[in-house]
Amino acid sequence: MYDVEEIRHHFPILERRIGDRRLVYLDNAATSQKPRQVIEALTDYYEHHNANIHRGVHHLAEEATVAYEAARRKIAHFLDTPDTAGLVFTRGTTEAINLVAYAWGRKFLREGDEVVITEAEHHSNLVPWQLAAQATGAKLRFIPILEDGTLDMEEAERLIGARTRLVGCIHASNVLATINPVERLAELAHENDALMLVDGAQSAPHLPVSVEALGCDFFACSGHKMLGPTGVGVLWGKPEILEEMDPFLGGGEMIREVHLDHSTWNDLPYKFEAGTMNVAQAVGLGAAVDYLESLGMENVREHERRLGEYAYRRLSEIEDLTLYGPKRERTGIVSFSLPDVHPHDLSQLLDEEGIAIRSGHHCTQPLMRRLGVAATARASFYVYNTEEEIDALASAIVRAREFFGAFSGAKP
Amino acid sequence: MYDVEEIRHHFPILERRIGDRRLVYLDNAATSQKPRQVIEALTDYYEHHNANIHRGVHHLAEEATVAYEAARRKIAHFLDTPDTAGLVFTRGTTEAINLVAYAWGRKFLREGDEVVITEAEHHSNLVPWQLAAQATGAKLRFIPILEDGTLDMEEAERLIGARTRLVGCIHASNVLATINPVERLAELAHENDALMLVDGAQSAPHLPVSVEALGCDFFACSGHKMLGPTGVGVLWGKPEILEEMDPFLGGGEMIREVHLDHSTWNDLPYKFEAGTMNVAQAVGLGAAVDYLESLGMENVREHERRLGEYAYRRLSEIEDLTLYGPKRERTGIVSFSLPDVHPHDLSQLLDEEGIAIRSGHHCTQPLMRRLGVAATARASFYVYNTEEEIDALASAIVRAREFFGAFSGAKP
Amino acid sequence: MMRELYTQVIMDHYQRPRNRGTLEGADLEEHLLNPLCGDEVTVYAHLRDGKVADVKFDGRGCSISQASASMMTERLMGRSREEAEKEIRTFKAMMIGEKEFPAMDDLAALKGVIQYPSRIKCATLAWTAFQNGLDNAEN
Amino acid sequence: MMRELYTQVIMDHYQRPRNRGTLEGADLEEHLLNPLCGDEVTVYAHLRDGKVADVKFDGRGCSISQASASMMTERLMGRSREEAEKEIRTFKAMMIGEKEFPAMDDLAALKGVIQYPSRIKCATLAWTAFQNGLDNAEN
Ligand SMILES: Cc1ncc(COP(=O)(O)O)c(C=O)c1O
Ligand SMILES: Cc1ncc(COP(=O)(O)O)c(C=O)c1O
Repeated sequence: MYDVEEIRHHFPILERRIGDRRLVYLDNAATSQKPRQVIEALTDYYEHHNANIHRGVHHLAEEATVAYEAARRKIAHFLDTPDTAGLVFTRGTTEAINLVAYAWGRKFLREGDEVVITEAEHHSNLVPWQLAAQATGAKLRFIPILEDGTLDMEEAERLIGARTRLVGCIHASNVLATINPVERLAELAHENDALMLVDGAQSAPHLPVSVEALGCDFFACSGHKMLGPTGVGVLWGKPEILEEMDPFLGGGEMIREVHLDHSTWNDLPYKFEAGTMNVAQAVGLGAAVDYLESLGMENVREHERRLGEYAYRRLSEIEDLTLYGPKRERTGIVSFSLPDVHPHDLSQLLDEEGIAIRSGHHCTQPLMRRLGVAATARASFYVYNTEEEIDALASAIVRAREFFGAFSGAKP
Repeated sequence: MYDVEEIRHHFPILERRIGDRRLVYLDNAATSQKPRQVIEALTDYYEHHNANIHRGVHHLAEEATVAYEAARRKIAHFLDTPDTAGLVFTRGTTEAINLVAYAWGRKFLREGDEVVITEAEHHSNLVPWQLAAQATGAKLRFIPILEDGTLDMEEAERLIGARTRLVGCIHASNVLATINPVERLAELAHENDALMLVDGAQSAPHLPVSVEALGCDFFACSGHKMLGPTGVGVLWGKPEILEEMDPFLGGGEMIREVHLDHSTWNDLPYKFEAGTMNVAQAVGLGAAVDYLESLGMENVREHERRLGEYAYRRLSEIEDLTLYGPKRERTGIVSFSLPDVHPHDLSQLLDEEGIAIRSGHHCTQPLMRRLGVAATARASFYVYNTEEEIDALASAIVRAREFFGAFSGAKP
Repeated sequence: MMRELYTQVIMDHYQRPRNRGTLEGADLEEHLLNPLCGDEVTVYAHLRDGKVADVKFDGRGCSISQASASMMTERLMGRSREEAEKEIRTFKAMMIGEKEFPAMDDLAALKGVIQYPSRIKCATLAWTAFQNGLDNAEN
Repeated sequence: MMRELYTQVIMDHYQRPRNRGTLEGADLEEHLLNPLCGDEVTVYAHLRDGKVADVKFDGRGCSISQASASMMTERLMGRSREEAEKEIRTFKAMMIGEKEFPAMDDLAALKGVIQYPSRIKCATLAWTAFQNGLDNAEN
């Protein structure tokens, strides 16, 4: 069924060599590689249909508009919502969350209001709220994580209350490999007349997602992490909520009537799409979603669950290696550290063997502080990764450890 | 020297046929077509180098970072500034201007302050200032245009004064084909301790631009109008001014230290580049700028000046046709209308002959009101257009006029 | 092929529009602008005994938007509110290809517009305005 | 090839850092974080008679950042302020390929870093911190 060898053939970059080694790309949580189908959709768009959309009555403009709106419908379908009116194209998750923090936050947050997020948020779902809080006088509250990296839901129940206006949470963690109970958080939010925002940057690429089933009010994700081009992402929001919000960016397309002294706004989703949009990238993301649906998101999830567990097991066997996050119900991410080898040095040594992993704070500095580290190493898997690649990872880690051990037993 | 036939071979879309006609693409002010060199740069990026930038220590991440930063340097060079620290990637002109309207406007504008722009602005350089004015209590003032479409500079001198905090102006008009004296406006602004923002969406693609020579503080332009991909543009700003501004979007990469309760910001330009950027698109824009520089911007300007004048002359010969904008010193744009044929109907009839022009308000509703029309038709030229295409345009307009005239002499 | 869009019927309605003008003291008066092109239309109606007793339109725009408005006034004149709403729904369904165009009616001339998605908004402009007007006249 | 980056000299400075620690009542104390990876360093110095009388560093990070900090302390100890600033400028010029590395010095071990742009910031972290510290100590 799920034929990983066939899938690998769709990804030209997997033929790259790093020095004399085959590329082993395990940095998918940072960004994914692109299948031929997506690259060709971009080329086809530029070579045959490129035009500015919505305002032209010539053939190319019609074709480009149709392609762009078809991509919107595909993505709405992928996220399991009929609301194309609620589906706004952005540059990525970060812009999507900022859009909410500006257009909803600046309008509705007041002194004394609270925004509840978690200790494990990516900076993308923390810094925009810090800025919004500063501008409005609202306060941020943080749901802590338990020792195994899962959310402290008892504390969540205490924190979400009458003052809460919005709850924001990563659906899946880019460090801990957790999948958070955002459905339950959405219930808690709604019981308190607050809104629920889900940062789906690490879920939409990897799990079947239904924004309806999650019960959230906003959902954000990034195209580049789900086989799509860079420079595109989406914000989905309940249309009736988007309707009440102020506009965010001003400019062409998002307007209805413009006078020198005032303007009125276009219908959803156009009200939030100012200026010439990332048309080719939206079309490319449509092709990525087609590709993912052809694999089946259930199969993608199963493949990665298996890889994640296999990696967890293989890496646990390495002496002194610390693994972060829970033992079970993991996504295809493993974050880890070695006492004697700094993550930077580790990834450099791995790179020498063609293995690309990430090291650093993964844009989660508060979480790093909570874990008591400055940085971790992280390997993250996607549709084209294999158990052999994980074996290569494990033995390269062992070699790196031996290499550093060879110089001395003394710790820095 | 400037071999338009050779240039045309670089643009795959020019081989498109519309029905049985060759495509005549005269909608370049809306968006430009892309040369093979740009499309290949994108493909090469995705097939060989794609990775998330700045934070990775593996080969692909290094290569992607180098490619992205090389694109930044190319564009800085293209705009004739050594300040790569002042060169921020955005989605396009619209996002660039909104960035200033939020990060500078919301911080520094006060009740009683004035922002002076023109009657001929694109909605992109009007609506963001309406929103900023609303949020801060500042007022907008408008430099009027004279009958021939040029700016009323006497009125400009009166309007720009002690209350002025920022002057904003399109460098070249997307409707009137004017090139505005933004250098002089910058002087007036600076004499009054105000800043100068130039909307270069219609100049950077078509004229040699030196932000230093213009003397402006901010300059914005869009990649998709200058042979580059959709989804990328730049804001250039004087680093010392960008430094003083608040951040705009919050998230990864734009931060230095993130704590739960506060954060500090990264150095320029990264302070304004939150989240995963449009990396492939920036690289593509770098390739577009390489292509334009290989043609030579002086040559591009000369080619379009010639086409603009030729079109102005050919269209003047058509009975009852009204042309907008000045007679001389035009860019490669002609906006016009016919009394009996609505611009929409005209462009549809032209499309039948494979000729793509634009009709509508061109995102300049206040300018349309000033010109006393609801919409105009617009043909706009670029590096690959020819006099034969303009001949085809002129005869198609004549035929459209005859077609509508055939039904009746009565005007609607 | 495309010149077929501009049929004699459309050009006739465009150049000799029916019920063009304004209505003093109209029960329904609704202005709508097509933000994509700047075309605008205002529709007026007297509503009497639950019926559209008189209807007029005014505005400026392309042949499609103006001809469609003209046809609409003919179509809605004398109809009950419910009938008018049904006509509008049916017309919109035709314009997105979900319903057939009536064979023996001027409206059939608008069939060609379906192929040009950007022009569909031109054709539906007056109809949407009228529906908005009915909604607002309700309160 | 890459393992050449991790020379005996670098590993020695990393695992047996010189002048690691803090200085009580330092005239110069400056903390700097590499936002790209979370590495951090704090540099301390006593400045006496226009000279760097004592210098220490503290922090956590990769072998390159810590070894470079260790080498820096050796390099700056006892220098006049002007000499120290010149050392820092020279080192930064070496790290962007504008100057040659000194042949007979531990610093030469950092030459390999040039090939890895993302690691250059690791190597310069302590040096930048020290320069910032000198700037601030001026006032
Ligand atoms: C003069 C002018 N300013 C701004 C813009 C907006 O550019 P973009 O839509 O690429 O953001 C345009 C193009 O539409 C323009 O012509
Ligand atoms: C959980 C999470 N949220 C948000 C983001 C930000 O996404 P982007 O950088 O595409 O805006 C990321 C990825 O970096 C992420 O992992």
